[in-house]
Amino acid sequence: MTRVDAAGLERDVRDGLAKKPILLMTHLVVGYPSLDANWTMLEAMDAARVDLVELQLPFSEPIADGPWFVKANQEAIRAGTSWTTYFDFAARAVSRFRFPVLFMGYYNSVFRMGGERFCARLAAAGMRGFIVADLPPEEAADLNATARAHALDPILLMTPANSTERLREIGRQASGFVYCLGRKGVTGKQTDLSQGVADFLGRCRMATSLPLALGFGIRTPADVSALRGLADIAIVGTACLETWEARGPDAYREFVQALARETAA
Amino acid sequence: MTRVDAAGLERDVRDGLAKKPILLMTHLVVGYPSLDANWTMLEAMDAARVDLVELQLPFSEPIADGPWFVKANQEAIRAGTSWTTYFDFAARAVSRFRFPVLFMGYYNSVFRMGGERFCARLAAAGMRGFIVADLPPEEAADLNATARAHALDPILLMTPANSTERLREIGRQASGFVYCLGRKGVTGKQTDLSQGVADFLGRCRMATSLPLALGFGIRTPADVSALRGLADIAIVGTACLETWEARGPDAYREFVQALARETAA
Amino acid sequence: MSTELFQFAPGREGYYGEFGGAFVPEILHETLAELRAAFDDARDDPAFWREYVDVMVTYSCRPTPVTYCENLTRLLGGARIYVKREDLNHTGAHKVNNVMGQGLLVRRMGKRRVIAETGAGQHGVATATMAARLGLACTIYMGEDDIARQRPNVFWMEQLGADVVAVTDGTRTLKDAINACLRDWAESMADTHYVLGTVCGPHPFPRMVTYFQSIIGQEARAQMLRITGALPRRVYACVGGGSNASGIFAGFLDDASVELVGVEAGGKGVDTEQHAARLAGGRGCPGVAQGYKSVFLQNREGLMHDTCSVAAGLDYIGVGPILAHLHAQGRVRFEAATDAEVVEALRLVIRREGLMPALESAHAFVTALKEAPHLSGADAILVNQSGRADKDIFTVAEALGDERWKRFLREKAAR
Amino acid sequence: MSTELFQFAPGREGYYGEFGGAFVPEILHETLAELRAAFDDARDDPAFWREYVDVMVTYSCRPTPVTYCENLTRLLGGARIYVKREDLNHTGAHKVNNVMGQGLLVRRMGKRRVIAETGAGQHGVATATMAARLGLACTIYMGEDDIARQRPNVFWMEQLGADVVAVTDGTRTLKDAINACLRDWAESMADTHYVLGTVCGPHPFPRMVTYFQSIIGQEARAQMLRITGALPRRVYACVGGGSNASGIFAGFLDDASVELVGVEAGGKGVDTEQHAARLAGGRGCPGVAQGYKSVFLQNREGLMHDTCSVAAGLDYIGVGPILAHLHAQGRVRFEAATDAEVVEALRLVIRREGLMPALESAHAFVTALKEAPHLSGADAILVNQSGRADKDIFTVAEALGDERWKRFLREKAAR
Ligand SMILES: Cc1ncc(COP(=O)(O)O)c(C=O)c1O
Ligand SMILES: Cc1ncc(COP(=O)(O)O)c(C=O)c1O
Repeated sequence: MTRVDAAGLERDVRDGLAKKPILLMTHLVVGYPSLDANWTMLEAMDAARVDLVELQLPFSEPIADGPWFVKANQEAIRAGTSWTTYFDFAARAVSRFRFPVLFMGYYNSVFRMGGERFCARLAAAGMRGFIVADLPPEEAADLNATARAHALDPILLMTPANSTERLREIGRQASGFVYCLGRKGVTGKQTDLSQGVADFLGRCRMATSLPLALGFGIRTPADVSALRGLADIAIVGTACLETWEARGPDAYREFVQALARETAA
Repeated sequence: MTRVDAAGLERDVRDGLAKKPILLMTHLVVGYPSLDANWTMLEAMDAARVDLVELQLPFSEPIADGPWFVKANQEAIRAGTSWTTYFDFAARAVSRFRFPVLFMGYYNSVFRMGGERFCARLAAAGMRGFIVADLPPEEAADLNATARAHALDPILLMTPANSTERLREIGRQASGFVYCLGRKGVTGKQTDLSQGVADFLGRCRMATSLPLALGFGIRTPADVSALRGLADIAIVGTACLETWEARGPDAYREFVQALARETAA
Repeated sequence: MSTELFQFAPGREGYYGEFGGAFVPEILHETLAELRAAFDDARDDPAFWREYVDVMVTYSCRPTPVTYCENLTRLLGGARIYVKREDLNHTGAHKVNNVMGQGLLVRRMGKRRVIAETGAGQHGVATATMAARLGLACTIYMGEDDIARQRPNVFWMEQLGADVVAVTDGTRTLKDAINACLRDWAESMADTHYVLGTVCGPHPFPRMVTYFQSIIGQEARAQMLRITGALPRRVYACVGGGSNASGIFAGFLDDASVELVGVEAGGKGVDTEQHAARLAGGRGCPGVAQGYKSVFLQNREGLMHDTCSVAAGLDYIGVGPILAHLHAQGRVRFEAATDAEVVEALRLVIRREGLMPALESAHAFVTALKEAPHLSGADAILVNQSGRADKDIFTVAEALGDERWKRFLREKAAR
Repeated sequence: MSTELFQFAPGREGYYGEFGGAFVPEILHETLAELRAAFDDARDDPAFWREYVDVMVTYSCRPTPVTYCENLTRLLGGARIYVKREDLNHTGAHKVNNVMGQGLLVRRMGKRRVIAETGAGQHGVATATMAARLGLACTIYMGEDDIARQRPNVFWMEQLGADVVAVTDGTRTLKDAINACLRDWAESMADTHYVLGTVCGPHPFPRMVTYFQSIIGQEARAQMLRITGALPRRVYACVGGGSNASGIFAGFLDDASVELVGVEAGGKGVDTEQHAARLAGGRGCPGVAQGYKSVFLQNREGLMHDTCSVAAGLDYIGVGPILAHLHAQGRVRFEAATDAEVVEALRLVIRREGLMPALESAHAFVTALKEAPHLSGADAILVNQSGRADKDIFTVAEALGDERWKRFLREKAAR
């Protein structure tokens, strides 16, 4: 299903997929537990050869997040994580590490910044795209056009609750890759990968020729392994943060390594 | 205004009035503070030559009484003052002392005992009449007829709130003497004798030729003195009990003496 | 309402069979006469009832609805259960019907102050509300024990501008508050009206309070006919003094097919000494107290018993003389509900229908829910929900042993 | 109600001027579509509104009355003051209008469970009541701080069978409870409906809640015409999310002569950081949160402020998009009332009229009473009394420093 004209993020993903069966995207909330800790996390991701990284800009009303990330958003805000903090950090990460870096956040940040300024800052920091958790495609037309003008990929979401028609509509607007939700709900809970995930990803494939990332509830190396042959990218978020919180930086490093190991050819 | 045919209590009152300008009626609640204390009170009354004595049978809902007597009723009940206690005590008083003894109480006691039995017990104890605080004349016809058959005088009340017509109606049914209320309200508070009492007693005189007793709020020897020439009987209740409670039996004795002194010719 | 009841035999004005009358200290004689005259005059004035209804429509929310309880009906599988919603009234109970009516009379009489007794606090709040609205001074007498049980109501009465006086006599409950009112009135009657809260006390109160509360029954009868096309088989109401019962029964007195059921406070059980069942169980006997002749809980020498109920508003020694008469006549059947049954019924009704009857009203539900299964689906029964449970939160939370509520109170108290 | 508002431009469904829309995680897209379809279907079914009104008439006490406040009018000497009595509704506030309406929709959609956020607890109690009545499972999300402020309501919700979940995120108030609901719904939507309690959130909630609450304005307009023979000069309502305001304003939107005034929570003062005035005082700015675009109290980078009000139900960051639009259009004027003014107004209204507005509703009174003297006796003004104060006893008693109440709490807590 390779598109010959792949460009931008999609090109990166396809290049990666040429070398191994599945890629790994990991995530962190900028400012939590601290910028230093975030840097250590990025170093661990880099060491493990993680393929893509989402940096979440904290927001006070993170409606798509579960308890771990809600707390992370809240604490990062309390610690004073501003737009400037965020983009400075992102720019440092882009210049230091190989992996493409994506913005993740909520629409109010984009709206307050203004779409043009938002895309300009992303591009200036060298970021490659963005995931806006509460921005539906029908509200995103202007932003997505601006993004493309800045060579940024807006990453859209497909969910198991979507109708086939809706999936197709999302497919038409997507670029880079598609972020597929492993299950209903918010971030942080286990997903039973045996149940319907293959069906769902099959429905997504029918709706788009872009690579498919599967996120929400991918928690263990075994989960990642199980996605081989199903998805193109495995996204692990909460499980990484939990490891950091419960067992510290070394365990975090090992955990990310273990995840990445399952993506090897 | 002497009636030639005076009999019963009226005869006693008129006989007394032949010797001094005003008589004194005092009061106690049987069973409070104790029967022994009651007996000491009666001895004090006797020593002071009190002319008439009311013995109150305690009732649980004494709506015509103020706080001192309410408490006395309540405590006497708590101490177990029964009908038998009451009538035994009354019979002892009658046989020991000179003054006529009257029943005072509420209608439920009479109603529960039955009118005939009530009158028979009063008569058997040698009592001379009764005052029922919550029995209006229109409800009293049967009881009053029974009373008279037992040579008992039902003592009716006249109040400053009554219309002239009502006073006349009460006058028609009364015998013995009439209990005139010095003021509105319940037992226990001061009455300003300057205000309207003379007028009121004048209205009562127009309504009956019976002797007039004035009660409610007669608290001091000076009050008794002020009633000379206005009323035929001064009734002192709460002030006596207050004296007992505050200053003990000796003070009580002196107080009753002082009251009685003001009735002397 | 059966006018026969109020056709007094000569010399028996204010009597219903052997019950009723006016047994008050002579000092109140003229005041009661004045009140009777004012009430008779108002009753004969067709504009008065219209004015009364208008006040109830615009200030409270009359007509209160009748609600069908489909869930309970299905659960119990017998008669269809309907509820008359006096809980929706302003101030949360039927008490306001009587109070606003008496308020209009006070205005006719030109008095400036009202006094009232209160047990559950509902009648006190209603009276204080009426006084605020009509610009009258207001004193509320409330037993010290009831103040402890019903603090929230005390708080609102005070906010409404009423002077709330704690009654420390006797059993420190409703009956003692009534005595306190009668005593106040005996002194203040020139400018003060005593807003008695139930169908007890001396004539004309039983008649007058029934008259105002009959708005419940008048509405309910028409509503049942409209909604169900027929009269209910039975009507249930809790009975403290008896005003909500008299009010709803008044609408059905002339309907021989409608059985009227009054439910008294069974407390810890009618066989114990701790209840307030005067008629059900035959524990009461005739007597005269607080201005009227009726059936009272008293000992052989006429001293009143201590009563006991989880519902402050039913915790009373006497029962309205009209109801005592209707009981004697066999027109109203009386039952008792125990505290434990009441808490259970309350839970059930809240849970199944989202209705929140006051503990008093929950008594009526106990008997209705017990009897409904023995009737057929062709029958409808009507329960008078005299008030709402909000005021009972302290009592109910305690009865249910709610730990979080207790913790909350501790925290609030510690502030 | 002005149908123009709801004639969405192509591609702008759910937008009112620049405000509104549906900004939710994609997972909820189909659920909202389903809800829109069900609502549109119901709205087009004339039987549905009739069924809705019937429920409100028989289960709550609609139409709620309009009460004339003669005493306040005389005291202030200006416009005649009328009050729409939503406090008389079952469960004590206007919330039940919306909740029963959504309940009927839930039935149409065949879902078995409802969830809801609650601030003051009124919407939680109303939803739990609806769930009990309609036999639905029910979970209520409530900020931990609000649970502390409104324990009595929590107690009743639990009695009604609801699961009350304390929300410990963020500011632990209403907005965080909404987030919690959106998260629950993102997982449970197959069998669960989210009963949003106000005119906020994603399309179709603002429209749908306004639709159900418009029963207030429809009634009020007809009542004012009937009672006063004319439309009111101004209509006042407090604005939390804006549902009671939208409801009563809906009746008068097309009446250009009627000025509509929304009153927000001024807290410790609009000049402090401690208030919840989004529109009055211009402290809010456009943003997108909790599923909708409107005016929010936020910092320059779009992070929401902590809000503050003595009234839990007004303590919220956003305002309904329809109201934000009507504000932008100049159709609705917004004012703010401080906590101190609110307590004062509450006391005055209780004392003078025997009405007991909730702290939320007292905000509307503050502005109405301030402005009434500047109008003439020929003008009538209408205040929406959205709820009753019973639930606020802990807050009000604390605000007034009532010592006896505190002592009472200590005693109860010690049991
Ligand atoms: C809600 C409620 N129901 C019933 C009663 C009992 O009174 P009655 O028997 O007069 O209706 C009360 C008394 O306070 C009450 O508050
Ligand atoms: C009585 C009352 N009024 C007003 C409100 C505010 O909500 P809205 O602005 O949606 O009417 C609430 C919310 O809980 C409330 O309980």
